[in-house]
Amino acid sequence: MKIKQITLLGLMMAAICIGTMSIMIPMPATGGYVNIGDSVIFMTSILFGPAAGLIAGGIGSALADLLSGYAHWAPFTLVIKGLEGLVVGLLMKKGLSKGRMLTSTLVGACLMVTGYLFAGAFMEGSMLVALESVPGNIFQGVASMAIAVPVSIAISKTSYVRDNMLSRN
Amino acid sequence: MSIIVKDLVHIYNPKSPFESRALDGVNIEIKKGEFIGLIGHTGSGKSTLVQHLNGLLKPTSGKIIINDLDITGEGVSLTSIRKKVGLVFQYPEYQIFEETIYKDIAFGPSNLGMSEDEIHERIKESMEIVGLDFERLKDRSPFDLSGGQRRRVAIAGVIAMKPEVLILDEPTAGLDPKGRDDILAQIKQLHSKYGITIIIVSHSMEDMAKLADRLIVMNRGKAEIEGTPREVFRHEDRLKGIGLGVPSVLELVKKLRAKGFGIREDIITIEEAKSEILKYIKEN
Amino acid sequence: MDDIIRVENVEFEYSKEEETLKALDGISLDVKKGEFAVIIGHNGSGKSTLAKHLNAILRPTRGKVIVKGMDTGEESRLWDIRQTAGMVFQNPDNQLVATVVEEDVAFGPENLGIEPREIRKRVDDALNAVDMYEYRKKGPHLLSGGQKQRVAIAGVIAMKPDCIIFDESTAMLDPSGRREVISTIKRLNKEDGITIIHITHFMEEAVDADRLFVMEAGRLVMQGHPREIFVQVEKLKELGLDVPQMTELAYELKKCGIDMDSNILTVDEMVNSLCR
Amino acid sequence: HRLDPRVKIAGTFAFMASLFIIDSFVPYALIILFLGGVIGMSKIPAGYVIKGLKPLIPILVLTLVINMFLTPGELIWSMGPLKLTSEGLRQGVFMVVRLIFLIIGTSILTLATSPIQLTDGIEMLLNPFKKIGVPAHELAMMMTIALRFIPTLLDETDKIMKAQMARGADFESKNLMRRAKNLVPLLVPLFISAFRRADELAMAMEARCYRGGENRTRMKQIRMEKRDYISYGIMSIYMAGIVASRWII
Repeated sequence: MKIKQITLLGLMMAAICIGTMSIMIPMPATGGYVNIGDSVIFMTSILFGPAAGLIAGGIGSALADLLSGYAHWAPFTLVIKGLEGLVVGLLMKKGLSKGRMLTSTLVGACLMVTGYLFAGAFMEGSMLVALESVPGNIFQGVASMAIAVPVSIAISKTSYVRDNMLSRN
Repeated sequence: MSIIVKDLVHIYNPKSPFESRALDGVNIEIKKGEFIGLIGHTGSGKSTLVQHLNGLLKPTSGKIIINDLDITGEGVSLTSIRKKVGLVFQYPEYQIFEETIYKDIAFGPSNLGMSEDEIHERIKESMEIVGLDFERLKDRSPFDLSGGQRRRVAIAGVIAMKPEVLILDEPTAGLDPKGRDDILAQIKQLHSKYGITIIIVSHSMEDMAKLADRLIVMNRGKAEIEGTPREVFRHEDRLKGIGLGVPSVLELVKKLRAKGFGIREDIITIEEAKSEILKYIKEN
Repeated sequence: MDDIIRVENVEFEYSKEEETLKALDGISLDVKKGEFAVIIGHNGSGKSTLAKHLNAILRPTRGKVIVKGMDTGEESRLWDIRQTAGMVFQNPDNQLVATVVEEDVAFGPENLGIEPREIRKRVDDALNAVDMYEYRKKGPHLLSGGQKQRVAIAGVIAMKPDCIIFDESTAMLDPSGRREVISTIKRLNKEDGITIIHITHFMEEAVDADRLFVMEAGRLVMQGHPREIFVQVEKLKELGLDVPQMTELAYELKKCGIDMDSNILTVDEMVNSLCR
Repeated sequence: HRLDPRVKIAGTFAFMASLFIIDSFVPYALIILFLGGVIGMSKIPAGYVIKGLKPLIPILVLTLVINMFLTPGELIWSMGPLKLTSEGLRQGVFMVVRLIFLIIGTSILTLATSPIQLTDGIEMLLNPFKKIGVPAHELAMMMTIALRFIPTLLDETDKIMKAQMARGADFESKNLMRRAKNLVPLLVPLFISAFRRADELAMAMEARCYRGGENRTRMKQIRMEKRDYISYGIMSIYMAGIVASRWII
């Protein structure tokens, strides 16, 4: 592994962690909050590929759980968000079109919603309790897609990414 | 257009263990068309102060009145403040995000709700002011430019909003001497030709001695010394106590006078020193 | 005295959008052991590219860079070269790796595979050398710019280098941070005999140098004692560079027919020259 | 709590697993004993741990209520469609207590372990998996860098947000799509700056002779000491007890 990949993934982990913990957008529609952690995972996967999505997505989000007092979620998050990043990255392998970004992030978002449903059911002992998380997570997923796609397109046009696309694996 | 700051206090994280008093009763007045140098070491409160002037921070207590409008009052629209006061942050090149230079400069004006034609004109004009060739560069990606040029794009992005007051937070930080001189010359032109009120946050006493009409020295959240550069530099000991330097010319004048050179005491620039020394030598 | 760094006819090319650009164009210089050398030149003159050649981050397209007798082109000596010629960069934030000051200082020695007890000693010594020992348990984000740069310097010192290259390390600091860093640099040079190569835009920092190099368009255009260089006020201005204030004043006075030394650098020299 | 971080992490995992293994109340006594012991040893004020539970009260209540009323079984009380069953009551209380234990157990780990210990511990725990291609050292390095840059990026987010607001950007729009689009001026510069930082940091690390985990030493060596082995011992007895309880009861 090249040093630059290590530092880049470290920075992406930090970005995902911050996106999850502190960039909160209040949603008047539901009265809840949406964080942009998933958006940053999507962007990482889109721009740097499945391995980056898996590692940064999983660990970055789990770190956010650890740091914000939801440590009991961390192991589940590690797996769910890691898979989310991996799958989006895999689906984006063929190139960066807007349509492909939309479909792959949609798959990623669905994975996240169902992942947390099952994890919740496992932890709280009841599918019904866990269902409570679903509407919020669906909203979270949709918002994350809406953020990730335009931002990824904008970033992919900058020269930095053009010159460094080689780091996609 | 005048800016009046009255008893401005700002406390970060009030009532928490991290509570800190960044501004501790600031009182200043800035007249239309002035060129102000805002000086102070890191943490003296100058960045907090300029963010208040643009409505980005709300005071804990105190008032800011810009041209008879109390911007700290209830229900003042931020857009109306931003049309009046433009703020260029430190290292502004890092805020650039658009695909082309044109689009990036257009961001501010279009947020203010201007028409396409007007935006076009403003971009052209502001690129000219900062010395960027409109036709050649407008469709280029800002990320292909050098750091110094990117900074000009960012400054143009604020100038294009046509503020009556332009605040620049250390606009020359990290630039080489030529880049620094170019930017300062452009700001000076903006002041003299377009009559814009300028407030520059700076560490460089030499630059401010040359450029500013008036200096405001901040220390521990207060405007501690105020006046023309000549008046301010008279407080050499107090400035040094705060941890700020004075231009080396001042030191020279002091030492020369001690050796019996009968030259004026209040010299602050190299040019003045030159003519005074010449005068003295010719007389003797 | 022996040369610690020798740059022989170095050219460096890189490609950008199918163009080949020359960042260094036949540059030769040498720095002697224990010297305090300063390199100036405007942005894009190739100074940072040159600096990166001195500890083998970049390798010359043509020509040779020799560090303490080791050729940077030789892959096998890479780590010895980097340990010999340490480097401090411009942005204080982007060169500290660890979340605690002392862990960061230990990063270099740990990479060298030094044994733990020795690392501990080196870290403490290095932090004392830059006057940051009290801050050893702090997180880097709680420090000022000048303090972060001093930690970065400690991180290099802990590797026991013969030479440290400062690549515009004062550019992003405020005046007090700059003073802290410059006095640290000078102390390392005087007291510990570490060779210093300092790249800067601030002419006052160049005044005390043993030797000054001026770069332009990938070439070395002037070199010598600061006194010999700054005397050439017009040439420096043409290159878009400053001269120290007193030198400028002396130059202006001389132009007006005053008889005085033109190689003045400091206020005291100016006073002496005028009072003669 | 000066235990080897490996022990702490492994202990937390064992503890979490134990919670999912048991299916009756009796072993809870064992757990309370274990948790109490750990809290006592760690010298973390108990109030601190309890405080961490506060934001989770709604989900705890929900868990209790839904399990109570929606588990089929012997009816003990009903009102309209709400049917409280004895199995439900048992199930509800059981689940809530388990959740509380889970939260307390994991929060002890985060409270008693510094981030550095955590990354070190993870690196060492993953070390045996290197052979199957798990980049243990690299992952730990990434986490260190992430922790190091979280405050830096937070600052930067704030700065960029303010700079764009000074240019009239609106981060408070009500419309979701608008709001998403309005994040472009924040996220693009933030990403680009993160890339730049990654580049510069990589160079700085290289200049300091970084070449991966091989032949690297550590200033603070972590060695298994007596108390660590004792802890492992206690943990094994505890786990054995839990597993046994499953068969016995």
